[in-house]
Amino acid sequence: MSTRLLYFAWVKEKTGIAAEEVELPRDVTTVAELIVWLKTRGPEFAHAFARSDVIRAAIDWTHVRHDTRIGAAREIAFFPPITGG
Amino acid sequence: MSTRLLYFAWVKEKTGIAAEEVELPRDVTTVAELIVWLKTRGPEFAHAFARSDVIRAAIDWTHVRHDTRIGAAREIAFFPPITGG
Amino acid sequence: MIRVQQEDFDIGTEVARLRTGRSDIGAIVAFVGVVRNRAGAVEEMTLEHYPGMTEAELQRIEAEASSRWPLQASLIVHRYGKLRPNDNIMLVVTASEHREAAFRAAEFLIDYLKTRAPFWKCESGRQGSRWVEADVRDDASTARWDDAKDAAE
Amino acid sequence: MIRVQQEDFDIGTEVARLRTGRSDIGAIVAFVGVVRNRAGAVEEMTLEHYPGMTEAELQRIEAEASSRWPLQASLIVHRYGKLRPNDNIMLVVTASEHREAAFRAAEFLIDYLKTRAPFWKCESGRQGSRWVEADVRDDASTARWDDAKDAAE
Repeated sequence: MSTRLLYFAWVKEKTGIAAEEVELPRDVTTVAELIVWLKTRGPEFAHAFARSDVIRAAIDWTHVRHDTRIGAAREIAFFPPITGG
Repeated sequence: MSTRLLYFAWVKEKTGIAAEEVELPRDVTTVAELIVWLKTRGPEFAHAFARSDVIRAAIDWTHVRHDTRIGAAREIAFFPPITGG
Repeated sequence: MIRVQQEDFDIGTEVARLRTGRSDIGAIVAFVGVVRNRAGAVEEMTLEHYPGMTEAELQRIEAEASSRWPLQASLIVHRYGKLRPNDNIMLVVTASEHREAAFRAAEFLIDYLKTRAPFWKCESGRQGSRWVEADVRDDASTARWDDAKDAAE
Repeated sequence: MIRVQQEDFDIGTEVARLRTGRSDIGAIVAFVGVVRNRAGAVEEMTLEHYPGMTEAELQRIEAEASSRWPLQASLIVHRYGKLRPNDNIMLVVTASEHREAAFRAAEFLIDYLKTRAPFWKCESGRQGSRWVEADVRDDASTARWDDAKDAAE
Protein backbone atom coordinates (compact mmCIF):
# COMPACT_ATOMS: atom_id res chain seq x y z
CA MET A 1 0.00 0.00 0.00
CA SER A 2 1.42 3.38 -0.97
CA THR A 3 1.37 6.49 1.17
CA ARG A 4 0.88 10.02 -0.05
CA LEU A 5 3.58 12.43 1.11
CA LEU A 6 3.06 16.19 0.98
CA TYR A 7 5.57 19.01 1.48
CA PHE A 8 4.77 22.65 2.16
CA ALA A 9 6.48 26.05 2.24
CA TRP A 10 10.31 25.84 2.42
CA VAL A 11 10.20 22.06 2.87
CA LYS A 12 8.54 21.89 -0.54
CA GLU A 13 11.00 24.37 -2.03
CA LYS A 14 13.96 22.34 -0.77
CA THR A 15 12.69 18.91 -1.79
CA GLY A 16 11.48 20.35 -5.06
CA ILE A 17 8.34 18.24 -4.71
CA ALA A 18 4.83 19.18 -3.56
CA ALA A 19 3.36 15.68 -3.40
CA GLU A 20 4.31 12.09 -4.17
CA GLU A 21 3.10 8.53 -3.64
CA VAL A 22 5.70 6.28 -1.99
CA GLU A 23 5.98 2.70 -0.76
CA LEU A 24 7.34 3.03 2.76
CA PRO A 25 9.98 0.47 3.85
CA ARG A 26 8.61 -2.01 6.42
CA ASP A 27 11.02 -0.87 9.13
CA VAL A 28 9.72 2.75 9.00
CA THR A 29 7.08 2.78 11.75
CA THR A 30 7.20 6.34 13.18
CA VAL A 31 7.34 9.85 11.76
CA ALA A 32 10.91 10.21 13.07
CA GLU A 33 11.95 7.04 11.25
CA LEU A 34 10.25 8.27 8.09
CA ILE A 35 12.29 11.49 8.27
CA VAL A 36 15.52 9.50 8.69
CA TRP A 37 14.60 7.43 5.65
CA LEU A 38 13.59 10.49 3.58
CA LYS A 39 17.00 12.07 4.22
CA THR A 40 18.64 9.10 2.46
CA ARG A 41 16.70 9.74 -0.73
CA GLY A 42 19.04 12.41 -2.10
CA PRO A 43 20.80 15.70 -1.28
CA GLU A 44 17.65 17.79 -1.67
CA PHE A 45 15.86 15.65 0.93
CA ALA A 46 18.90 15.65 3.21
CA HIS A 47 18.90 19.45 2.93
CA ALA A 48 15.14 19.87 3.43
CA PHE A 49 15.13 17.69 6.57
CA ALA A 50 18.54 18.77 7.93
CA ARG A 51 16.95 20.69 10.81
CA SER A 52 14.48 17.91 11.47
CA ASP A 53 13.63 19.30 14.93
CA VAL A 54 11.88 22.31 13.38
CA ILE A 55 9.92 20.23 10.85
CA ARG A 56 6.28 19.71 11.73
CA ALA A 57 4.22 16.74 10.58
CA ALA A 58 0.56 15.86 10.10
CA ILE A 59 -1.00 12.46 9.49
CA ASP A 60 -4.33 12.43 7.71
CA TRP A 61 -4.96 16.15 8.45
CA THR A 62 -4.03 15.95 12.13
CA HIS A 63 -0.91 17.43 13.75
CA VAL A 64 1.36 14.71 15.14
CA ARG A 65 4.63 14.51 17.04
CA HIS A 66 7.69 12.83 15.57
CA ASP A 67 7.29 9.82 17.85
CA THR A 68 3.80 9.10 16.49
CA ARG A 69 3.37 5.72 14.82
CA ILE A 70 2.45 5.93 11.15
CA GLY A 71 0.04 3.01 11.27
CA ALA A 72 -2.38 2.97 8.35
CA ALA A 73 -1.73 6.61 7.41
CA ARG A 74 -2.88 7.49 3.90
CA GLU A 75 -1.44 11.01 3.83
CA ILE A 76 1.59 12.37 5.69
CA ALA A 77 2.58 16.04 5.40
CA PHE A 78 5.80 17.83 6.36
CA PHE A 79 6.05 21.57 6.83
CA PRO A 80 7.74 24.38 8.81
CA PRO A 81 6.09 25.90 11.88
CA ILE A 82 2.83 27.57 10.95
CA THR A 83 2.73 31.31 10.24
CA GLY A 84 -0.90 31.99 9.37
CA GLY A 85 -3.36 34.38 10.96
CA MET B 1 -24.02 83.84 40.60
CA SER B 2 -26.49 81.14 39.66
CA THR B 3 -25.64 77.51 39.07
CA ARG B 4 -27.19 75.26 36.48
CA LEU B 5 -28.54 71.98 37.87
CA LEU B 6 -29.29 69.01 35.62
CA TYR B 7 -31.13 65.78 36.40
CA PHE B 8 -31.05 62.59 34.34
CA ALA B 9 -32.88 59.26 34.04
CA TRP B 10 -34.98 58.40 37.12
CA VAL B 11 -33.62 61.37 39.05
CA LYS B 12 -35.17 63.57 36.37
CA GLU B 13 -38.41 61.58 36.41
CA LYS B 14 -38.71 61.92 40.16
CA THR B 15 -37.88 65.62 40.40
CA GLY B 16 -39.99 66.31 37.34
CA ILE B 17 -37.29 68.71 36.13
CA ALA B 18 -34.55 68.26 33.52
CA ALA B 19 -32.65 71.49 34.16
CA GLU B 20 -32.89 74.63 36.28
CA GLU B 21 -30.86 77.66 37.29
CA VAL B 22 -30.59 78.12 41.05
CA GLU B 23 -28.91 80.45 43.53
CA LEU B 24 -27.16 78.12 45.96
CA PRO B 25 -27.26 79.09 49.66
CA ARG B 26 -23.88 80.28 50.95
CA ASP B 27 -23.57 77.40 53.42
CA VAL B 28 -23.79 74.79 50.64
CA THR B 29 -20.14 74.08 49.83
CA THR B 30 -20.02 70.38 48.85
CA VAL B 31 -22.07 68.09 46.64
CA ALA B 32 -23.32 66.25 49.75
CA GLU B 33 -24.53 69.53 51.27
CA LEU B 34 -26.21 70.43 48.01
CA ILE B 35 -28.12 67.13 48.08
CA VAL B 36 -29.25 67.79 51.66
CA TRP B 37 -30.47 71.23 50.62
CA LEU B 38 -32.20 69.92 47.47
CA LYS B 39 -34.16 67.41 49.60
CA THR B 40 -35.74 70.35 51.49
CA ARG B 41 -37.16 71.81 48.29
CA GLY B 42 -40.29 69.64 48.22
CA PRO B 43 -41.55 66.06 48.33
CA GLU B 44 -40.49 65.27 44.76
CA PHE B 45 -36.89 66.28 45.56
CA ALA B 46 -36.99 64.42 48.89
CA HIS B 47 -38.17 61.36 46.92
CA ALA B 48 -35.62 61.72 44.10
CA PHE B 49 -32.70 62.03 46.52
CA ALA B 50 -33.97 59.62 49.20
CA ARG B 51 -31.32 57.01 48.33
CA SER B 52 -28.64 59.65 48.08
CA ASP B 53 -25.85 57.03 48.29
CA VAL B 54 -26.73 55.68 44.83
CA ILE B 55 -26.94 59.15 43.23
CA ARG B 56 -23.95 60.08 41.12
CA ALA B 57 -22.83 63.65 40.48
CA ALA B 58 -20.79 65.55 37.91
CA ILE B 59 -19.43 69.09 38.07
CA ASP B 60 -18.78 70.80 34.75
CA TRP B 61 -18.79 67.47 32.85
CA THR B 62 -16.51 65.64 35.26
CA HIS B 63 -17.53 62.83 37.62
CA VAL B 64 -17.15 63.87 41.28
CA ARG B 65 -17.63 62.30 44.68
CA HIS B 66 -20.17 63.65 47.16
CA ASP B 67 -17.44 65.17 49.32
CA THR B 68 -16.19 67.32 46.42
CA ARG B 69 -16.32 71.07 46.96
CA ILE B 70 -18.60 72.91 44.57
CA GLY B 71 -16.31 75.91 44.19
CA ALA B 72 -17.05 77.95 41.06
CA ALA B 73 -19.09 75.18 39.40
CA ARG B 74 -21.28 76.41 36.58
CA GLU B 75 -23.10 73.12 35.94
CA ILE B 76 -23.85 70.33 38.40
CA ALA B 77 -25.61 67.15 37.28
CA PHE B 78 -27.27 64.36 39.28
CA PHE B 79 -28.00 60.93 37.89
CA PRO B 80 -28.23 57.20 38.69
CA PRO B 81 -25.31 54.86 38.06
CA ILE B 82 -24.46 54.72 34.38
CA THR B 83 -25.88 51.93 32.19
CA GLY B 84 -24.55 52.69 28.72
CA GLY B 85 -22.47 50.57 26.42
CA MET C 1 -12.39 59.68 17.08
CA ILE C 2 -15.67 59.68 18.97
CA ARG C 3 -19.26 60.23 17.85
CA VAL C 4 -22.56 60.36 19.71
CA GLN C 5 -25.55 60.02 17.42
CA GLN C 6 -29.14 58.88 17.02
CA GLU C 7 -28.64 57.27 13.62
CA ASP C 8 -27.40 53.76 13.10
CA PHE C 9 -23.84 53.12 11.95
CA ASP C 10 -22.43 50.69 9.41
CA ILE C 11 -19.57 48.57 10.74
CA GLY C 12 -17.99 47.98 7.35
CA THR C 13 -18.02 51.68 6.46
CA GLU C 14 -16.56 52.72 9.81
CA VAL C 15 -13.75 50.17 9.70
CA ALA C 16 -12.96 51.05 6.07
CA ARG C 17 -12.77 54.76 6.92
CA LEU C 18 -10.45 54.12 9.88
CA ARG C 19 -7.87 52.25 7.84
CA THR C 20 -7.97 54.30 4.65
CA GLY C 21 -4.56 55.13 3.24
CA ARG C 22 -2.57 53.36 5.96
CA SER C 23 -0.27 50.37 5.57
CA ASP C 24 1.03 50.21 9.15
CA ILE C 25 -2.06 48.49 10.60
CA GLY C 26 -1.77 44.76 11.27
CA ALA C 27 -4.78 44.15 13.49
CA ILE C 28 -8.25 45.64 13.74
CA VAL C 29 -10.70 44.80 16.51
CA ALA C 30 -14.32 45.91 16.24
CA PHE C 31 -16.89 45.51 18.97
CA VAL C 32 -20.61 46.04 18.46
CA GLY C 33 -23.02 46.23 21.39
CA VAL C 34 -26.53 45.17 20.39
CA VAL C 35 -29.98 45.52 22.04
CA ARG C 36 -30.71 42.04 23.30
CA ASN C 37 -34.29 40.89 23.68
CA ARG C 38 -34.13 39.29 27.11
CA ALA C 39 -36.78 36.55 27.10
CA GLY C 40 -38.76 38.47 24.49
CA ALA C 41 -39.75 41.06 27.12
CA VAL C 42 -38.09 44.13 25.63
CA GLU C 43 -39.93 45.94 22.86
CA GLU C 44 -38.04 49.18 22.99
CA MET C 45 -34.98 50.61 24.69
CA THR C 46 -34.50 54.33 25.16
CA LEU C 47 -30.98 55.59 25.71
CA GLU C 48 -30.76 58.91 27.48
CA HIS C 49 -27.44 60.71 27.74
CA TYR C 50 -25.83 63.92 28.98
CA PRO C 51 -24.91 65.94 25.88
CA GLY C 52 -21.57 67.65 26.32
CA MET C 53 -20.36 65.48 29.17
CA THR C 54 -20.81 62.33 27.08
CA GLU C 55 -18.49 63.64 24.37
CA ALA C 56 -16.02 64.92 26.98
CA GLU C 57 -15.91 61.54 28.75
CA LEU C 58 -15.56 59.55 25.53
CA GLN C 59 -12.69 61.79 24.47
CA ARG C 60 -10.97 61.33 27.83
CA ILE C 61 -11.42 57.55 27.63
CA GLU C 62 -10.06 57.41 24.09
CA ALA C 63 -7.05 59.57 25.02
CA GLU C 64 -6.36 57.30 27.99
CA ALA C 65 -6.42 54.20 25.73
CA SER C 66 -4.05 55.87 23.26
CA SER C 67 -1.64 56.66 26.08
CA ARG C 68 -1.65 53.04 27.28
CA TRP C 69 -1.38 51.16 23.98
CA PRO C 70 0.29 51.89 20.62
CA LEU C 71 -2.85 52.47 18.56
CA GLN C 72 -2.80 53.51 14.92
CA ALA C 73 -6.43 54.56 15.13
CA SER C 74 -9.51 54.20 17.30
CA LEU C 75 -13.19 55.00 17.10
CA ILE C 76 -16.08 55.08 19.54
CA VAL C 77 -19.62 55.54 18.22
CA HIS C 78 -22.47 55.50 20.75
CA ARG C 79 -26.13 55.90 19.88
CA TYR C 80 -28.90 57.48 21.93
CA GLY C 81 -32.68 57.69 21.54
CA LYS C 82 -35.15 54.91 20.86
CA LEU C 83 -33.78 51.52 19.88
CA ARG C 84 -35.35 48.13 19.29
CA PRO C 85 -34.08 44.57 19.79
CA ASN C 86 -31.23 43.72 17.44
CA ASP C 87 -30.41 47.40 16.89
CA ASN C 88 -26.82 48.51 17.29
CA ILE C 89 -26.06 50.44 20.48
CA MET C 90 -22.39 51.17 20.19
CA LEU C 91 -19.27 50.49 18.18
CA VAL C 92 -15.66 50.46 19.30
CA VAL C 93 -12.87 49.96 16.77
CA THR C 94 -9.15 49.81 17.53
CA ALA C 95 -6.30 49.39 15.06
CA SER C 96 -2.73 48.55 15.94
CA GLU C 97 0.33 46.81 14.55
CA HIS C 98 -0.32 43.76 16.70
CA ARG C 99 -3.48 42.08 17.90
CA GLU C 100 -2.63 42.19 21.59
CA ALA C 101 -2.77 46.01 21.78
CA ALA C 102 -5.91 46.17 19.63
CA PHE C 103 -7.74 43.66 21.85
CA ARG C 104 -6.66 45.14 25.16
CA ALA C 105 -7.49 48.70 24.06
CA ALA C 106 -10.92 47.68 22.75
CA GLU C 107 -11.81 45.98 26.02
CA PHE C 108 -10.50 48.91 28.01
CA LEU C 109 -12.60 51.38 25.99
CA ILE C 110 -15.77 49.33 26.50
CA ASP C 111 -15.17 48.76 30.20
CA TYR C 112 -14.52 52.43 30.85
CA LEU C 113 -17.34 53.60 28.66
CA LYS C 114 -19.76 51.38 30.59
CA THR C 115 -18.96 53.02 33.91
CA ARG C 116 -17.98 56.56 32.88
CA ALA C 117 -19.89 57.68 29.79
CA PRO C 118 -23.19 59.19 31.01
CA PHE C 119 -25.79 57.00 29.30
CA TRP C 120 -28.89 55.48 30.89
CA LYS C 121 -31.01 52.70 29.45
CA CYS C 122 -34.76 52.52 29.91
CA GLU C 123 -36.41 49.32 28.69
CA SER C 124 -40.08 49.18 27.77
CA GLY C 125 -42.24 46.18 27.02
CA ARG C 126 -45.61 44.68 27.85
CA GLN C 127 -44.94 45.06 31.57
CA GLY C 128 -44.30 48.80 31.30
CA SER C 129 -40.95 50.54 31.37
CA ARG C 130 -38.04 50.46 33.80
CA TRP C 131 -34.61 51.99 34.11
CA VAL C 132 -31.96 49.32 33.72
CA GLU C 133 -29.92 48.88 36.91
CA ALA C 134 -26.16 49.15 36.77
CA ASP C 135 -24.32 45.85 36.75
CA VAL C 136 -21.77 45.66 39.57
CA ARG C 137 -19.66 43.47 37.27
CA ASP C 138 -19.11 46.55 35.10
CA ASP C 139 -17.42 48.34 38.00
CA ALA C 140 -15.25 45.28 38.56
CA SER C 141 -14.36 45.18 34.85
CA THR C 142 -13.28 48.81 34.99
CA ALA C 143 -11.35 48.33 38.24
CA ARG C 144 -9.15 45.62 36.74
CA TRP C 145 -7.47 48.25 34.54
CA ASP C 146 -6.57 50.31 37.60
CA ASP C 147 -4.95 47.24 39.11
CA ALA C 148 -3.06 46.60 35.89
CA LYS C 149 -1.76 50.16 35.93
CA ASP C 150 -0.73 49.96 39.59
CA ALA C 151 1.06 46.69 38.95
CA ALA C 152 2.95 48.19 36.03
CA GLU C 153 4.10 51.20 38.00
CA MET D 1 -18.81 28.65 10.10
CA ILE D 2 -15.40 28.58 8.45
CA ARG D 3 -14.22 29.58 4.98
CA VAL D 4 -10.86 29.41 3.21
CA GLN D 5 -10.73 31.56 0.10
CA GLN D 6 -8.58 33.59 -2.24
CA GLU D 7 -11.07 36.47 -2.60
CA ASP D 8 -11.31 39.35 -0.19
CA PHE D 9 -14.17 39.53 2.31
CA ASP D 10 -16.33 42.43 3.42
CA ILE D 11 -16.48 42.85 7.19
CA GLY D 12 -19.86 44.58 7.19
CA THR D 13 -21.45 41.91 5.01
CA GLU D 14 -20.04 39.06 7.08
CA VAL D 15 -21.17 40.54 10.40
CA ALA D 16 -24.62 41.33 8.98
CA ARG D 17 -25.02 37.77 7.72
CA LEU D 18 -24.01 36.30 11.07
CA ARG D 19 -26.64 38.20 13.04
CA THR D 20 -29.53 38.06 10.57
CA GLY D 21 -32.85 37.20 12.15
CA ARG D 22 -31.51 36.85 15.71
CA SER D 23 -32.42 38.93 18.73
CA ASP D 24 -30.46 37.01 21.36
CA ILE D 25 -27.07 38.55 20.47
CA GLY D 26 -25.80 41.28 22.78
CA ALA D 27 -22.15 41.50 21.77
CA ILE D 28 -20.25 41.00 18.52
CA VAL D 29 -16.47 41.01 18.29
CA ALA D 30 -14.79 41.12 14.88
CA PHE D 31 -11.07 40.80 14.32
CA VAL D 32 -9.35 41.54 11.02
CA GLY D 33 -5.74 40.57 10.37
CA VAL D 34 -4.12 42.84 7.80
CA VAL D 35 -0.90 42.63 5.74
CA ARG D 36 1.38 45.13 7.38
CA ASN D 37 4.09 46.84 5.43
CA ARG D 38 7.01 46.50 7.81
CA ALA D 39 9.28 49.48 7.09
CA GLY D 40 8.01 49.59 3.52
CA ALA D 41 9.96 46.43 2.69
CA VAL D 42 7.05 44.13 1.83
CA GLU D 43 5.60 44.41 -1.64
CA GLU D 44 3.73 41.13 -1.73
CA MET D 45 2.84 38.35 0.66
CA THR D 46 1.96 34.87 -0.56
CA LEU D 47 -0.04 32.66 1.76
CA GLU D 48 0.32 28.96 1.11
CA HIS D 49 -1.92 26.47 2.88
CA TYR D 50 -2.77 22.78 3.11
CA PRO D 51 -6.18 22.33 1.46
CA GLY D 52 -8.28 19.85 3.37
CA MET D 53 -6.31 19.99 6.58
CA THR D 54 -6.84 23.76 6.83
CA GLU D 55 -10.60 23.36 6.78
CA ALA D 56 -10.43 20.41 9.17
CA GLU D 57 -8.30 22.38 11.66
CA LEU D 58 -10.44 25.50 11.47
CA GLN D 59 -13.54 23.40 12.10
CA ARG D 60 -11.92 21.75 15.11
CA ILE D 61 -10.84 25.12 16.49
CA GLU D 62 -14.31 26.59 16.03
CA ALA D 63 -15.94 23.56 17.68
CA GLU D 64 -13.54 23.89 20.61
CA ALA D 65 -14.42 27.58 21.06
CA SER D 66 -18.14 26.78 20.98
CA SER D 67 -17.66 24.14 23.66
CA ARG D 68 -15.82 26.60 25.91
CA TRP D 69 -18.02 29.70 25.58
CA PRO D 70 -21.75 30.29 25.02
CA LEU D 71 -21.57 31.60 21.46
CA GLN D 72 -24.64 32.45 19.39
CA ALA D 73 -22.55 32.39 16.23
CA SER D 74 -18.97 32.44 15.02
CA LEU D 75 -17.12 32.79 11.76
CA ILE D 76 -13.56 32.28 10.59
CA VAL D 77 -12.54 33.43 7.10
CA HIS D 78 -8.91 32.96 6.08
CA ARG D 79 -7.48 33.96 2.72
CA TYR D 80 -4.65 32.36 0.77
CA GLY D 81 -2.71 33.32 -2.36
CA LYS D 82 -1.04 36.61 -3.21
CA LEU D 83 -1.77 39.58 -0.97
CA ARG D 84 -0.42 43.10 -0.80
CA PRO D 85 0.11 45.55 2.10
CA ASN D 86 -3.17 46.67 3.63
CA ASP D 87 -5.01 43.63 2.23
CA ASN D 88 -7.15 41.60 4.61
CA ILE D 89 -5.68 38.25 5.65
CA MET D 90 -8.29 36.84 7.97
CA LEU D 91 -11.51 37.60 9.77
CA VAL D 92 -12.81 36.17 13.03
CA VAL D 93 -16.27 37.10 14.28
CA THR D 94 -17.89 35.92 17.49
CA ALA D 95 -21.38 36.73 18.78
CA SER D 96 -22.63 36.11 22.27
CA GLU D 97 -25.09 37.46 24.83
CA HIS D 98 -22.29 39.14 26.74
CA ARG D 99 -19.05 40.78 25.67
CA GLU D 100 -16.80 38.69 27.89
CA ALA D 101 -17.54 35.43 26.03
CA ALA D 102 -17.33 37.13 22.64
CA PHE D 103 -13.91 38.64 23.42
CA ARG D 104 -12.43 35.51 24.98
CA ALA D 105 -13.66 33.28 22.16
CA ALA D 106 -12.34 35.63 19.46
CA GLU D 107 -8.89 35.71 21.04
CA PHE D 108 -8.91 31.96 21.51
CA LEU D 109 -9.80 31.40 17.84
CA ILE D 110 -7.00 33.67 16.65
CA ASP D 111 -4.40 32.22 19.01
CA TYR D 112 -5.24 28.65 18.03
CA LEU D 113 -5.49 29.44 14.37
CA LYS D 114 -2.02 30.99 14.44
CA THR D 115 -0.38 27.81 15.71
CA ARG D 116 -2.66 25.09 14.31
CA ALA D 117 -4.14 26.13 10.96
CA PRO D 118 -1.61 25.11 8.27
CA PHE D 119 -0.80 28.43 6.61
CA TRP D 120 2.65 29.73 5.69
CA LYS D 121 3.53 33.29 4.77
CA CYS D 122 6.18 34.18 2.21
CA GLU D 123 7.08 37.87 1.96
CA SER D 124 8.60 39.37 -1.16
CA GLY D 125 10.10 42.79 -1.69
CA ARG D 126 13.11 44.49 -3.18
CA GLN D 127 15.45 42.22 -1.23
CA GLY D 128 13.91 39.05 -2.63
CA SER D 129 11.54 36.71 -0.88
CA ARG D 130 11.63 34.87 2.42
CA TRP D 131 9.42 32.56 4.45
CA VAL D 132 8.21 34.31 7.57
CA GLU D 133 9.51 32.64 10.72
CA ALA D 134 7.08 31.53 13.38
CA ASP D 135 6.77 33.86 16.35
CA VAL D 136 7.41 32.02 19.61
CA ARG D 137 4.96 34.42 21.24
CA ASP D 138 2.20 32.73 19.24
CA ASP D 139 2.95 29.42 20.94
CA ALA D 140 2.85 31.18 24.30
CA SER D 141 -0.48 32.80 23.39
CA THR D 142 -1.94 29.41 22.53
CA ALA D 143 -0.52 27.77 25.65
CA ARG D 144 -2.29 30.21 27.96
CA TRP D 145 -5.64 28.64 27.01
CA ASP D 146 -4.37 25.21 28.06
CA ASP D 147 -3.41 26.65 31.42
CA ALA D 148 -6.81 28.26 31.75
CA LYS D 149 -8.49 24.95 31.05
CA ASP D 150 -6.29 23.06 33.51
CA ALA D 151 -7.02 25.65 36.19
CA ALA D 152 -10.75 25.30 35.61
CA GLU D 153 -10.72 21.52 35.86
